[in-house]
Amino acid sequence: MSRPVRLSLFGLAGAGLAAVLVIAFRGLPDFGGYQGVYGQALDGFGVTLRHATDLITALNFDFRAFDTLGEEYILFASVLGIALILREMRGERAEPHQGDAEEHQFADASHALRALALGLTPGLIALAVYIVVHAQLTPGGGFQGGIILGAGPLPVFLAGRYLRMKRIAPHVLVEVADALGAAGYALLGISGLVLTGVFLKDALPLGIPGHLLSGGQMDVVSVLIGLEVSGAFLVAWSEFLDQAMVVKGGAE
Amino acid sequence: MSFLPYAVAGWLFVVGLYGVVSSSNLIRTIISLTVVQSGTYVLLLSVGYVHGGKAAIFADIPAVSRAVDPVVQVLVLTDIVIEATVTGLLLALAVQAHKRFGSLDPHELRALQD
Amino acid sequence: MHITALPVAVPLMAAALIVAVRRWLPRLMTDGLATGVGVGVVTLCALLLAHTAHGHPFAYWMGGWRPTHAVAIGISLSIDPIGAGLATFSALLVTASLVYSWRYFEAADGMFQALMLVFMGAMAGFSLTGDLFNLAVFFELMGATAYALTAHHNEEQGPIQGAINFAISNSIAAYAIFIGIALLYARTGALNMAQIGAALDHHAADPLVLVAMSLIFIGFLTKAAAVPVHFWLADAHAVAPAPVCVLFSGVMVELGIYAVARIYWTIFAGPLAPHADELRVILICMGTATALWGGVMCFAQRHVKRLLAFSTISHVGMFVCGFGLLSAKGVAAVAVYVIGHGFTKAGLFMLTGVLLHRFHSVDEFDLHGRGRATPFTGVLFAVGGLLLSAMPVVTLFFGKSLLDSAALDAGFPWLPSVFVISSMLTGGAVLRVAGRVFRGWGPAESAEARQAHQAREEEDEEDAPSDRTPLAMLVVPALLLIGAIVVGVIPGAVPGIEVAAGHFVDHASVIAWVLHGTVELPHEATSHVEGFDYLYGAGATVGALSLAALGLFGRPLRARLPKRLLGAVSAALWTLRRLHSGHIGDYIAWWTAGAALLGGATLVFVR
Amino acid sequence: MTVLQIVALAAVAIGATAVVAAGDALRQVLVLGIYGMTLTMLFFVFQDPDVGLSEIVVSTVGLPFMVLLALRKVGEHEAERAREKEEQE
Repeated sequence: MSRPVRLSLFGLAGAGLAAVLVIAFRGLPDFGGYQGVYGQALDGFGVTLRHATDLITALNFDFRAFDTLGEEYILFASVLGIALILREMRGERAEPHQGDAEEHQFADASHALRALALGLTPGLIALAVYIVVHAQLTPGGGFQGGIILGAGPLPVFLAGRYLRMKRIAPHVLVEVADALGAAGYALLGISGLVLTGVFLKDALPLGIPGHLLSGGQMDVVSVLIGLEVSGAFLVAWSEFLDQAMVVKGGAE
Repeated sequence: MSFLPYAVAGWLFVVGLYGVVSSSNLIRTIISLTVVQSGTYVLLLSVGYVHGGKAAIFADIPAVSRAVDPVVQVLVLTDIVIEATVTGLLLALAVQAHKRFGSLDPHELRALQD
Repeated sequence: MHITALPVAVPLMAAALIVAVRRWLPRLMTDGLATGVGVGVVTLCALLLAHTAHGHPFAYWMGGWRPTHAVAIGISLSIDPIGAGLATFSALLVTASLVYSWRYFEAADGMFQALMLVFMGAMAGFSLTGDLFNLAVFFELMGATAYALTAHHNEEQGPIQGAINFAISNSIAAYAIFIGIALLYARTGALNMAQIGAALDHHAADPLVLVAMSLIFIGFLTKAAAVPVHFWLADAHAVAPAPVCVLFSGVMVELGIYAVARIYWTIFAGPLAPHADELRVILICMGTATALWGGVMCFAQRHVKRLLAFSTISHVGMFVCGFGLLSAKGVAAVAVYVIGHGFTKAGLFMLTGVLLHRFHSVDEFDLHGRGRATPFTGVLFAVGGLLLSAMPVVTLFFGKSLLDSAALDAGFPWLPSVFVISSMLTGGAVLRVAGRVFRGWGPAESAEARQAHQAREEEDEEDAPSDRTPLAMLVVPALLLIGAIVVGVIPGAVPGIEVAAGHFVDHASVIAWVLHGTVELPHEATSHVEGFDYLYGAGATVGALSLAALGLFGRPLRARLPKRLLGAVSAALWTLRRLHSGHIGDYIAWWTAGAALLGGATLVFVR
Repeated sequence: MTVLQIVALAAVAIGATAVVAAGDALRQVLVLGIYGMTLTMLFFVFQDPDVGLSEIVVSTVGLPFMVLLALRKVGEHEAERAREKEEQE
């Protein structure tokens, strides 16, 4: 279809869809007046049952942990897909140009700026670890912490040292971290099956609400997810980095 | 006024679709796709909001006080992870499409015309 | 049962472990490991099926979070024979496909096998879960894996474009599903399908419920590829590697139909029961359009994989009609048909892979007569064509006779003729290809030279055409085709499916066994094959053979037809083909139209 | 409904429109980042800090990095093609 035809078709269809949505949304409860049984049931006994003060984490890593298993594997499969799609093709060559990759566009950055950027890395990693292990207590958990952890080595890149970043986070290692995190989650579910007879059932002591090691398996799940997410995002980023920095040719 | 959040959610969905349909650059198509998806976040969270409710974190508030619905938040969290990863996958495809077709304009992608 | 969650967890874990060691694992071991896991999962699923088939559907609560006062706080796998059967079937096809691809291409360091295993786990989860949001999660997981697998041959244009169109269409479908879920959650405060169904039973079908249903339907029907949200399918199937197409056509698309049926009967059957007649008309219109559109486009193709893709669309039309009859018999018919079709189509795609492997082309004219070198492939291909036309006493035939009888029961006496046309067109197209490629019948040059380039460019990963076909690449499709013949005649199979379908559509009983664990199942199989079914079946096969002959030798005949008629037909066909432009913007414009139409139609007609 | 919520909702609606309407892809990435911020703000005023934290890490680190690298790769390609063209002429 030509562009005008396409846009006119969409004009009609989009208006129709908008009308359908508005008609449906009018049947929603008034904003702020929601009273669902699911949330109320959990608000009532989430803390008492799970000894986790962040109910979101309790839901994510325990009550609805099976969703999270699927979600982690979406991440895993997508990143595997990225690696598959961006794998080297015939006629491409991966050769870092010394001038381009070792000292790329930020090469002019002052030493102070570089030092600052490099100093960010340990800070980011510390923040990430904090967020991951406090999943059941405060907002955030394996996913948010995992991305920050994955972003840890990025300042090294931003400081203009791509190849050094690859040395800090070698491709093979981050991929293995990604895979082991994902496998570990499934294994945790199976170990629940073996120890308690039910898949994903918590076999660990619950601890005291508010304490670091409370909430049973939630801490373990959070760490595993943190591992997987940081590995996965690093794999994805370095695939894109490779494309942008070192892979040449292959164009038709 | 109480319809506003829902209207915004619907708007994001439709305007994002418009972006996808009208785009002449795959990377823009992909970015518009994330706008479509953000419509679902806004709808879910608006549905679960409770007037005067607190976040469902009971570190320093008594568990009896009103809290916003925690379930929708968990759904949105899953949704966000999906967004980030599927977008990454699509971007990888876009990079490859540019190598193979020499263009990111969907109009120039002509391998599959019937 | 203790093993309930393992069909999901085991393949996922195995996939991750394979990735962890993929750089150090020899190819042989990767293949062996993946296939072994596949066999294990098939066994696990079969155990679930055997357990439920004797009238014991059950809910398995993850993490032990059983519902309190009929409020589900965790996620359940709700296992019934239809879901367990589909899980078994999909695991079987993945395993077959893994064996087939042992020698098919240089799989990139275990990534292919890992993605196939994730796909297997995702399909098992999708078939078994009882939670609406969890269903959407597995929908996305299937999607993410499938997009990556589609683009496996990243050196060519087609796979990249096909994967992009597939990914964008299906992502938007998922967002529509999320909106639908949000609406239902706002109304009922539940995510477990049975619980939502129980909560909706007390409400009338107001606009919110109707739109939620339409959005969820259009979302899953995008995966199933119903007109007008089907465009991505032909693109993705034409370019994905053959072992992947086996799964796409054989079971992934059908899972979309399954989700729609499961959601309707568990969630919406209560409030919509008074409006079933109107809904039936809407769904059957959609199904008929899909069956005919797919059939015509199928017959008009020369790119063999694309031809098979459109034949899948045509069959999806029949499935939508079968579900749209909204009866137990309709569900049973679709279930039987899905098995027969899945085996047949899987076999045909594998045989097309053999052609690609041997001759580096899947263009019907390009391959003219060249298939004589591999006669066994030709025999199998022709058998596949006959099976697709639902020849009497094969599995598809039993499905179709059930479908016909369900259509007559529901008061649609014209619907069986649509099914016959669809069978004729799709079976005829495959038989035509068999005749041209493996016997050298008909002219070697097409009247129009389009598509040829595109089909030839599609290459195997190996460098030179090979003169021998690996044994596995012929044995596996042969076994699948045998499966397509015999499953229907196994004593008790078809009546068993009918009983299972009866339970599947029993809204109240599903809610009872999921939420309360009480099982009451009184249904019996009632239908039997009638005399006219054989007549219809034989008619469709004869029709397919004549259409194939017409396609091969009909050129002189065509010259005698009046010019004007010929012109009108080819103009109509040209328009239809132009719509399949490969432009993602076009597809999404059509998708929006489909969503608006389905939503609008339910709002206007169902009241 | 509080004023803050209304403001956040309006910002999100405007932000989304701006993302879709943005001229070239590079500018769109920038607007997308800002849009992510408005969404984060909305999630915080809706009392959803977990979601807000997720959104902020995805929209400020996770995605833009990938989009920018993809854009760089594509741009480099176009430069290369232009150079080849010049050489041929």
